[in-house]
Amino acid sequence: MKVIYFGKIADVTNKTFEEIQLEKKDVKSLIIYLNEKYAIDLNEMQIAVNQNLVSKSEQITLKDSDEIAILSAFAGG
Amino acid sequence: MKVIYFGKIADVTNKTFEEIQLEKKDVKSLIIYLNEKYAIDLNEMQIAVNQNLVSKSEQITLKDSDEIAILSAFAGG
Amino acid sequence: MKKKKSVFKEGQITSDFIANAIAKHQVKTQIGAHNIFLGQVRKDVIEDKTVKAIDFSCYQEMADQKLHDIREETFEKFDLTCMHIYHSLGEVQVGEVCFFVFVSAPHRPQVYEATEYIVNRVKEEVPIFGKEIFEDASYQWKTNV
Amino acid sequence: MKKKKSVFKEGQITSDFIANAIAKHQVKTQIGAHNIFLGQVRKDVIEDKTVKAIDFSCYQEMADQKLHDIREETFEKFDLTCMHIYHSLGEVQVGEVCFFVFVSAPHRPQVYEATEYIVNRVKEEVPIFGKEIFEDASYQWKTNV
Repeated sequence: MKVIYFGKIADVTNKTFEEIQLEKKDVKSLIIYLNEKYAIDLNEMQIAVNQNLVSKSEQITLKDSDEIAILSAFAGG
Repeated sequence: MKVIYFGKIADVTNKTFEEIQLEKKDVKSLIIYLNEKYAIDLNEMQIAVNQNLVSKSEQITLKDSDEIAILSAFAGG
Repeated sequence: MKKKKSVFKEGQITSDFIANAIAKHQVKTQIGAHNIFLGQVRKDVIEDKTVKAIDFSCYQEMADQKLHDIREETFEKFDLTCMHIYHSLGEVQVGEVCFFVFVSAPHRPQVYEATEYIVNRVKEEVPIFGKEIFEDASYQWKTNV
Repeated sequence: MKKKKSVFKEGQITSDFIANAIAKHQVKTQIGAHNIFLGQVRKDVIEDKTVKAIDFSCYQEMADQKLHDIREETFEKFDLTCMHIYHSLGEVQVGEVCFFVFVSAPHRPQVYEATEYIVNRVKEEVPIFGKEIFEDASYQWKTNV
Protein backbone atom coordinates (compact mmCIF):
# COMPACT_ATOMS: atom_id res chain seq x y z
CA MET A 1 0.00 0.00 0.00
CA LYS A 2 1.52 3.29 -1.10
CA VAL A 3 1.23 6.19 1.34
CA ILE A 4 2.20 9.77 0.47
CA TYR A 5 3.35 12.39 2.98
CA PHE A 6 2.99 16.17 2.98
CA GLY A 7 4.07 19.16 5.04
CA LYS A 8 5.43 18.47 8.49
CA ILE A 9 4.64 14.76 8.09
CA ALA A 10 7.06 14.47 5.14
CA ASP A 11 9.57 16.36 7.27
CA VAL A 12 9.22 13.93 10.18
CA THR A 13 9.21 10.77 8.06
CA ASN A 14 11.97 12.25 5.92
CA LYS A 15 10.30 10.91 2.80
CA THR A 16 7.46 11.98 0.51
CA PHE A 17 6.03 8.48 0.05
CA GLU A 18 6.59 4.91 1.06
CA GLU A 19 5.25 1.42 0.53
CA ILE A 20 3.66 0.11 3.72
CA GLN A 21 2.62 -3.48 4.54
CA LEU A 22 -0.21 -3.64 7.07
CA GLU A 23 -1.70 -6.89 8.37
CA LYS A 24 -5.10 -5.26 8.53
CA LYS A 25 -5.63 -2.69 5.79
CA ASP A 26 -7.53 0.01 7.60
CA VAL A 27 -7.14 3.54 8.91
CA LYS A 28 -6.67 2.48 12.53
CA SER A 29 -3.76 0.19 11.66
CA LEU A 30 -2.18 2.92 9.58
CA ILE A 31 -2.38 5.38 12.49
CA ILE A 32 -0.76 2.85 14.80
CA TYR A 33 1.99 2.20 12.26
CA LEU A 34 2.77 5.91 11.87
CA ASN A 35 2.74 6.47 15.59
CA GLU A 36 5.05 3.53 16.32
CA LYS A 37 7.49 4.15 13.48
CA TYR A 38 7.65 7.96 13.48
CA ALA A 39 6.05 8.96 16.79
CA ILE A 40 3.51 11.06 14.89
CA ASP A 41 0.70 11.93 17.23
CA LEU A 42 -2.93 11.37 16.18
CA ASN A 43 -3.80 15.06 16.34
CA GLU A 44 -0.78 16.04 14.28
CA MET A 45 -2.03 14.19 11.22
CA GLN A 46 -4.93 14.29 8.82
CA ILE A 47 -5.67 11.37 6.53
CA ALA A 48 -6.97 11.78 2.99
CA VAL A 49 -8.22 8.79 1.03
CA ASN A 50 -8.64 9.53 -2.66
CA GLN A 51 -8.29 13.26 -2.00
CA ASN A 52 -10.91 13.45 0.72
CA LEU A 53 -10.21 13.76 4.42
CA VAL A 54 -11.54 10.78 6.39
CA SER A 55 -12.46 10.44 10.02
CA LYS A 56 -9.61 9.12 12.14
CA SER A 57 -11.97 7.50 14.62
CA GLU A 58 -14.15 5.45 12.27
CA GLN A 59 -13.17 2.03 11.07
CA ILE A 60 -12.34 2.61 7.39
CA THR A 61 -10.98 -0.18 5.21
CA LEU A 62 -8.24 0.73 2.73
CA LYS A 63 -7.62 -0.74 -0.71
CA ASP A 64 -4.29 -1.00 -2.49
CA SER A 65 -5.72 1.16 -5.27
CA ASP A 66 -6.62 3.99 -2.87
CA GLU A 67 -4.54 7.17 -2.90
CA ILE A 68 -3.64 7.49 0.76
CA ALA A 69 -2.11 10.75 1.97
CA ILE A 70 -0.97 11.81 5.44
CA LEU A 71 -1.16 15.56 5.87
CA SER A 72 -0.11 18.00 8.57
CA ALA A 73 -2.19 21.05 9.47
CA PHE A 74 -3.18 23.30 6.56
CA ALA A 75 -1.47 26.66 6.37
CA GLY A 76 -2.71 28.28 3.18
CA GLY A 77 -3.62 31.93 2.90
CA MET B 1 -26.71 85.69 1.65
CA LYS B 2 -24.51 83.59 -0.64
CA VAL B 3 -25.85 80.18 -1.61
CA ILE B 4 -23.79 77.59 -3.53
CA TYR B 5 -25.24 74.87 -5.78
CA PHE B 6 -23.97 71.40 -6.62
CA GLY B 7 -24.87 68.47 -8.85
CA LYS B 8 -28.32 68.49 -10.41
CA ILE B 9 -29.20 71.65 -8.45
CA ALA B 10 -26.46 73.63 -10.22
CA ASP B 11 -27.75 72.15 -13.47
CA VAL B 12 -31.33 73.29 -12.80
CA THR B 13 -30.40 76.77 -11.50
CA ASN B 14 -27.79 77.04 -14.26
CA LYS B 15 -25.33 78.61 -11.81
CA THR B 16 -22.92 77.40 -9.14
CA PHE B 17 -23.71 80.16 -6.65
CA GLU B 18 -25.85 83.25 -6.21
CA GLU B 19 -26.57 86.04 -3.79
CA ILE B 20 -30.07 85.69 -2.34
CA GLN B 21 -32.07 88.26 -0.35
CA LEU B 22 -34.58 86.65 1.99
CA GLU B 23 -36.92 88.64 4.20
CA LYS B 24 -36.63 86.00 6.90
CA LYS B 25 -33.22 84.37 6.98
CA ASP B 26 -34.06 80.76 7.66
CA VAL B 27 -34.10 77.34 5.99
CA LYS B 28 -37.85 77.35 5.37
CA SER B 29 -37.72 80.65 3.47
CA LEU B 30 -34.78 79.37 1.42
CA ILE B 31 -36.71 76.23 0.45
CA ILE B 32 -39.70 78.33 -0.62
CA TYR B 33 -37.43 80.63 -2.62
CA LEU B 34 -35.78 77.72 -4.48
CA ASN B 35 -39.10 76.08 -5.14
CA GLU B 36 -40.69 79.25 -6.50
CA LYS B 37 -37.74 80.41 -8.57
CA TYR B 38 -36.46 77.06 -9.93
CA ALA B 39 -39.29 74.62 -9.22
CA ILE B 40 -36.89 72.48 -7.21
CA ASP B 41 -38.90 70.02 -5.15
CA LEU B 42 -38.19 69.61 -1.42
CA ASN B 43 -37.12 65.98 -1.78
CA GLU B 44 -34.76 66.77 -4.65
CA MET B 45 -32.55 68.94 -2.46
CA GLN B 46 -30.34 68.58 0.58
CA ILE B 47 -29.20 71.63 2.51
CA ALA B 48 -25.76 71.89 4.11
CA VAL B 49 -24.95 74.72 6.49
CA ASN B 50 -21.24 75.06 7.18
CA GLN B 51 -20.61 71.65 5.60
CA ASN B 52 -23.19 69.77 7.61
CA LEU B 53 -26.54 68.59 6.32
CA VAL B 54 -29.42 70.17 8.21
CA SER B 55 -32.98 69.06 8.68
CA LYS B 56 -35.35 70.55 6.11
CA SER B 57 -38.31 70.44 8.48
CA GLU B 58 -36.84 72.22 11.49
CA GLN B 59 -36.81 76.00 11.84
CA ILE B 60 -33.14 76.88 11.39
CA THR B 61 -31.98 80.50 11.28
CA LEU B 62 -29.27 81.39 8.77
CA LYS B 63 -26.51 83.96 9.16
CA ASP B 64 -24.81 85.89 6.35
CA SER B 65 -21.53 84.31 7.40
CA ASP B 66 -22.86 80.74 7.02
CA GLU B 67 -21.69 78.64 4.10
CA ILE B 68 -25.02 77.54 2.63
CA ALA B 69 -25.00 74.80 0.01
CA ILE B 70 -27.87 73.17 -1.88
CA LEU B 71 -27.02 69.63 -2.94
CA SER B 72 -28.71 67.00 -5.08
CA ALA B 73 -28.60 63.29 -4.20
CA PHE B 74 -25.14 61.86 -3.56
CA ALA B 75 -23.77 59.50 -6.18
CA GLY B 76 -20.25 58.61 -5.10
CA GLY B 77 -18.79 55.12 -5.32
CA MET C 1 -1.07 56.69 9.04
CA LYS C 2 -4.07 58.86 9.81
CA LYS C 3 -2.81 61.90 7.94
CA LYS C 4 -5.34 63.71 5.78
CA LYS C 5 -4.50 63.43 2.11
CA SER C 6 -6.05 63.89 -1.26
CA VAL C 7 -8.80 61.42 -2.00
CA PHE C 8 -9.85 62.87 -5.34
CA LYS C 9 -8.14 61.98 -8.61
CA GLU C 10 -8.89 63.48 -12.00
CA GLY C 11 -10.30 60.75 -14.28
CA GLN C 12 -10.14 56.99 -13.80
CA ILE C 13 -8.15 55.18 -11.11
CA THR C 14 -5.77 53.07 -13.16
CA SER C 15 -4.65 49.54 -12.35
CA ASP C 16 -1.08 50.88 -12.22
CA PHE C 17 -2.11 53.30 -9.48
CA ILE C 18 -3.69 50.41 -7.56
CA ALA C 19 -0.59 48.23 -8.06
CA ASN C 20 1.60 51.03 -6.77
CA ALA C 21 -0.57 51.43 -3.67
CA ILE C 22 -0.26 47.69 -2.98
CA ALA C 23 3.50 47.64 -3.58
CA LYS C 24 4.01 50.51 -1.10
CA HIS C 25 2.63 48.30 1.67
CA GLN C 26 5.32 45.63 1.36
CA VAL C 27 7.53 47.52 3.81
CA LYS C 28 4.77 47.42 6.43
CA THR C 29 5.65 43.93 7.61
CA GLN C 30 3.15 43.87 10.47
CA ILE C 31 0.37 43.62 7.86
CA GLY C 32 -1.06 40.16 7.16
CA ALA C 33 -4.29 40.99 5.32
CA HIS C 34 -5.42 43.58 2.80
CA ASN C 35 -8.95 44.10 1.55
CA ILE C 36 -9.68 46.22 -1.49
CA PHE C 37 -12.97 47.47 -2.90
CA LEU C 38 -13.12 48.82 -6.44
CA GLY C 39 -16.14 50.55 -7.95
CA GLN C 40 -16.24 50.19 -11.72
CA VAL C 41 -18.51 52.22 -14.04
CA ARG C 42 -21.19 49.83 -15.26
CA LYS C 43 -22.65 49.90 -18.77
CA ASP C 44 -26.20 50.27 -17.50
CA VAL C 45 -29.13 50.52 -19.87
CA ILE C 46 -31.77 52.99 -18.60
CA GLU C 47 -34.94 53.30 -20.67
CA ASP C 48 -33.17 52.13 -23.86
CA LYS C 49 -30.22 54.45 -23.34
CA THR C 50 -26.79 53.02 -22.65
CA VAL C 51 -24.42 54.61 -20.14
CA LYS C 52 -21.10 55.58 -21.72
CA ALA C 53 -19.44 57.41 -18.81
CA ILE C 54 -20.06 59.09 -15.49
CA ASP C 55 -18.96 62.68 -14.93
CA PHE C 56 -18.19 63.14 -11.22
CA SER C 57 -18.07 66.38 -9.29
CA CYS C 58 -18.02 67.15 -5.58
CA TYR C 59 -18.47 69.79 -2.92
CA GLN C 60 -14.82 69.69 -1.97
CA GLU C 61 -14.77 71.37 1.47
CA MET C 62 -17.62 69.27 2.80
CA ALA C 63 -16.30 66.10 1.12
CA ASP C 64 -12.88 66.55 2.73
CA GLN C 65 -14.50 67.08 6.12
CA LYS C 66 -16.72 63.99 5.80
CA LEU C 67 -13.85 61.84 4.54
CA HIS C 68 -11.76 62.95 7.48
CA ASP C 69 -14.55 61.96 9.89
CA ILE C 70 -15.01 58.58 8.19
CA ARG C 71 -11.28 57.93 8.40
CA GLU C 72 -11.10 58.79 12.12
CA GLU C 73 -14.20 56.78 12.99
CA THR C 74 -13.05 53.76 10.99
CA PHE C 75 -9.73 53.69 12.86
CA GLU C 76 -11.60 53.89 16.15
CA LYS C 77 -13.96 51.08 15.23
CA PHE C 78 -11.58 48.60 13.59
CA ASP C 79 -8.05 47.45 14.36
CA LEU C 80 -6.43 48.58 11.11
CA THR C 81 -2.85 49.37 10.17
CA CYS C 82 -3.76 51.59 7.20
CA MET C 83 -6.69 52.72 5.16
CA HIS C 84 -6.84 54.62 1.90
CA ILE C 85 -9.77 56.03 -0.04
CA TYR C 86 -9.59 57.35 -3.61
CA HIS C 87 -12.41 58.65 -5.78
CA SER C 88 -12.46 59.96 -9.33
CA LEU C 89 -13.56 63.41 -10.41
CA GLY C 90 -14.43 64.29 -14.01
CA GLU C 91 -15.31 61.77 -16.66
CA VAL C 92 -14.80 58.06 -16.07
CA GLN C 93 -15.68 55.71 -18.94
CA VAL C 94 -17.62 52.47 -18.70
CA GLY C 95 -15.30 49.67 -17.43
CA GLU C 96 -12.99 52.10 -15.67
CA VAL C 97 -12.51 52.22 -11.89
CA CYS C 98 -13.83 55.36 -10.12
CA PHE C 99 -13.63 54.29 -6.45
CA PHE C 100 -10.82 52.52 -4.57
CA VAL C 101 -10.95 51.63 -0.87
CA PHE C 102 -7.89 49.89 0.58
CA VAL C 103 -7.77 48.52 4.13
CA SER C 104 -4.85 46.71 5.79
CA ALA C 105 -4.55 44.96 9.14
CA PRO C 106 -2.33 42.47 10.95
CA HIS C 107 -5.06 39.80 10.79
CA ARG C 108 -7.98 39.26 8.47
CA PRO C 109 -11.19 39.01 10.55
CA GLN C 110 -12.19 42.69 10.43
CA VAL C 111 -10.94 43.77 7.03
CA TYR C 112 -14.05 42.78 5.06
CA GLU C 113 -16.39 44.57 7.44
CA ALA C 114 -14.13 47.63 7.63
CA THR C 115 -14.12 47.90 3.84
CA GLU C 116 -17.89 47.55 3.63
CA TYR C 117 -18.29 50.16 6.37
CA ILE C 118 -16.11 52.69 4.55
CA VAL C 119 -17.74 52.05 1.17
CA ASN C 120 -21.23 52.52 2.60
CA ARG C 121 -20.34 55.67 4.50
CA VAL C 122 -18.63 57.26 1.49
CA LYS C 123 -21.66 56.51 -0.69
CA GLU C 124 -24.13 57.86 1.85
CA GLU C 125 -22.34 60.82 3.38
CA VAL C 126 -19.79 62.29 1.01
CA PRO C 127 -21.17 64.99 -1.33
CA ILE C 128 -20.11 63.50 -4.66
CA PHE C 129 -22.38 63.97 -7.67
CA GLY C 130 -22.45 61.95 -10.86
CA LYS C 131 -23.89 62.67 -14.27
CA GLU C 132 -24.58 59.47 -16.21
CA ILE C 133 -23.74 60.31 -19.79
CA PHE C 134 -25.47 58.15 -22.39
CA GLU C 135 -24.12 57.08 -25.75
CA ASP C 136 -26.40 59.65 -27.48
CA ALA C 137 -24.78 62.42 -25.36
CA SER C 138 -27.89 63.00 -23.27
CA TYR C 139 -27.51 62.52 -19.53
CA GLN C 140 -29.23 62.02 -16.21
CA TRP C 141 -28.11 62.63 -12.63
CA LYS C 142 -27.18 59.44 -10.81
CA THR C 143 -28.56 58.76 -7.32
CA ASN C 144 -27.25 56.26 -4.79
CA VAL C 145 -30.23 54.21 -3.75
CA MET D 1 -16.04 32.07 -16.26
CA LYS D 2 -16.11 28.86 -14.26
CA LYS D 3 -13.26 27.19 -16.11
CA LYS D 4 -10.70 25.39 -13.98
CA LYS D 5 -7.34 27.09 -14.13
CA SER D 6 -4.07 27.22 -12.36
CA VAL D 7 -4.29 28.70 -8.89
CA PHE D 8 -0.70 28.09 -7.89
CA LYS D 9 2.13 30.49 -8.75
CA GLU D 10 5.81 29.96 -8.02
CA GLY D 11 6.96 32.62 -5.54
CA GLN D 12 5.24 35.86 -4.58
CA ILE D 13 2.16 37.30 -6.29
CA THR D 14 3.44 40.62 -7.59
CA SER D 15 1.51 43.89 -7.65
CA ASP D 16 1.94 43.85 -11.44
CA PHE D 17 0.17 40.51 -11.62
CA ILE D 18 -2.69 41.93 -9.52
CA ALA D 19 -2.85 45.08 -11.68
CA ASN D 20 -3.04 42.94 -14.79
CA ALA D 21 -5.89 40.88 -13.30
CA ILE D 22 -7.80 44.09 -12.54
CA ALA D 23 -7.16 45.61 -15.98
CA LYS D 24 -8.49 42.47 -17.69
CA HIS D 25 -11.89 43.11 -16.11
CA GLN D 26 -12.43 46.49 -17.76
CA VAL D 27 -14.02 44.82 -20.79
CA LYS D 28 -16.61 43.16 -18.52
CA THR D 29 -18.88 46.18 -18.44
CA GLN D 30 -21.66 44.50 -16.47
CA ILE D 31 -19.35 44.59 -13.42
CA GLY D 32 -19.91 47.38 -10.90
CA ALA D 33 -18.00 46.11 -7.86
CA HIS D 34 -14.78 44.20 -7.24
CA ASN D 35 -13.54 42.93 -3.91
CA ILE D 36 -9.98 41.73 -3.45
CA PHE D 37 -8.33 39.96 -0.54
CA LEU D 38 -4.55 39.79 -0.31
CA GLY D 39 -2.64 37.72 2.21
CA GLN D 40 0.79 39.17 2.95
CA VAL D 41 3.58 37.34 4.79
CA ARG D 42 3.83 38.93 8.22
CA LYS D 43 7.10 39.48 10.07
CA ASP D 44 5.94 37.55 13.12
CA VAL D 45 8.16 37.07 16.14
CA ILE D 46 7.74 33.61 17.66
CA GLU D 47 9.68 32.91 20.85
CA ASP D 48 12.30 35.54 20.01
CA LYS D 49 12.72 34.32 16.44
CA THR D 50 11.68 36.53 13.56
CA VAL D 51 9.94 35.13 10.48
CA LYS D 52 11.86 35.87 7.28
CA ALA D 53 9.81 33.91 4.74
CA ILE D 54 7.24 31.16 4.34
CA ASP D 55 7.98 28.19 2.12
CA PHE D 56 4.67 26.87 0.74
CA SER D 57 3.97 23.43 -0.66
CA CYS D 58 0.74 21.62 -1.47
CA TYR D 59 -0.86 18.30 -2.23
CA GLN D 60 -1.68 19.31 -5.76
CA GLU D 61 -4.33 16.76 -6.82
CA MET D 62 -6.39 17.25 -3.68
CA ALA D 63 -5.86 21.04 -3.71
CA ASP D 64 -7.12 21.27 -7.31
CA GLN D 65 -10.17 19.22 -6.42
CA LYS D 66 -11.00 21.30 -3.34
CA LEU D 67 -10.45 24.59 -5.19
CA HIS D 68 -12.76 23.37 -7.94
CA ASP D 69 -15.46 22.57 -5.34
CA ILE D 70 -15.02 25.94 -3.63
CA ARG D 71 -15.33 27.71 -6.98
CA GLU D 72 -18.52 25.86 -7.94
CA GLU D 73 -20.12 26.33 -4.53
CA THR D 74 -19.25 30.02 -4.39
CA PHE D 75 -20.91 30.63 -7.75
CA GLU D 76 -24.01 28.77 -6.53
CA LYS D 77 -24.16 30.76 -3.31
CA PHE D 78 -23.40 34.29 -4.56
CA ASP D 79 -24.41 36.26 -7.64
CA LEU D 80 -20.93 36.83 -9.05
CA THR D 81 -19.66 37.65 -12.51
CA CYS D 82 -16.15 36.30 -11.92
CA MET D 83 -13.93 34.92 -9.23
CA HIS D 84 -10.22 34.19 -9.20
CA ILE D 85 -8.00 32.55 -6.60
CA TYR D 86 -4.20 32.55 -6.67
CA HIS D 87 -1.79 31.12 -4.11
CA SER D 88 1.97 31.04 -3.96
CA LEU D 89 4.15 27.95 -3.83
CA GLY D 90 7.80 27.99 -2.77
CA GLU D 91 9.40 30.74 -0.78
CA VAL D 92 7.59 34.04 -0.21
CA GLN D 93 9.46 36.71 1.74
CA VAL D 94 8.08 38.88 4.53
CA GLY D 95 5.99 41.74 3.04
CA GLU D 96 5.24 39.81 -0.15
CA VAL D 97 1.75 38.69 -1.16
CA CYS D 98 1.11 34.92 -1.14
CA PHE D 99 -2.69 34.77 -1.53
CA PHE D 100 -4.98 36.71 -3.88
CA VAL D 101 -8.76 36.31 -4.02
CA PHE D 102 -10.63 38.44 -6.56
CA VAL D 103 -14.43 38.59 -6.76
CA SER D 104 -16.52 40.69 -9.18
CA ALA D 105 -20.26 41.30 -9.39
CA PRO D 106 -22.74 43.71 -10.96
CA HIS D 107 -23.57 45.22 -7.55
CA ARG D 108 -21.67 45.42 -4.30
CA PRO D 109 -23.79 43.88 -1.51
CA GLN D 110 -22.47 40.31 -1.73
CA VAL D 111 -18.86 40.83 -2.73
CA TYR D 112 -17.43 41.25 0.77
CA GLU D 113 -19.14 38.14 2.08
CA ALA D 114 -18.21 36.12 -1.00
CA THR D 115 -14.55 37.07 -0.57
CA GLU D 116 -14.60 36.17 3.12
CA TYR D 117 -16.29 32.86 2.31
CA ILE D 118 -13.65 31.93 -0.27
CA VAL D 119 -10.73 32.99 1.94
CA ASN D 120 -12.04 30.95 4.88
CA ARG D 121 -12.71 27.85 2.80
CA VAL D 122 -9.29 27.98 1.14
CA LYS D 123 -7.60 28.30 4.51
CA GLU D 124 -9.60 25.47 6.08
CA GLU D 125 -9.97 22.96 3.27
CA VAL D 126 -7.16 23.27 0.75
CA PRO D 127 -4.08 21.15 1.56
CA ILE D 128 -1.43 23.86 1.48
CA PHE D 129 1.49 23.63 3.90
CA GLY D 130 3.79 26.40 5.04
CA LYS D 131 7.20 26.34 6.66
CA GLU D 132 7.91 29.54 8.57
CA ILE D 133 11.59 30.19 8.04
CA PHE D 134 13.24 32.33 10.70
CA GLU D 135 16.07 34.79 10.23
CA ASP D 136 18.50 32.30 11.83
CA ALA D 137 17.51 29.72 9.16
CA SER D 138 15.66 27.49 11.60
CA TYR D 139 11.97 26.88 10.85
CA GLN D 140 8.63 25.71 12.15
CA TRP D 141 5.52 24.43 10.42
CA LYS D 142 2.74 27.00 10.25
CA THR D 143 -0.81 26.07 11.27
CA ASN D 144 -4.00 27.92 10.43
CA VAL D 145 -5.78 28.44 13.72
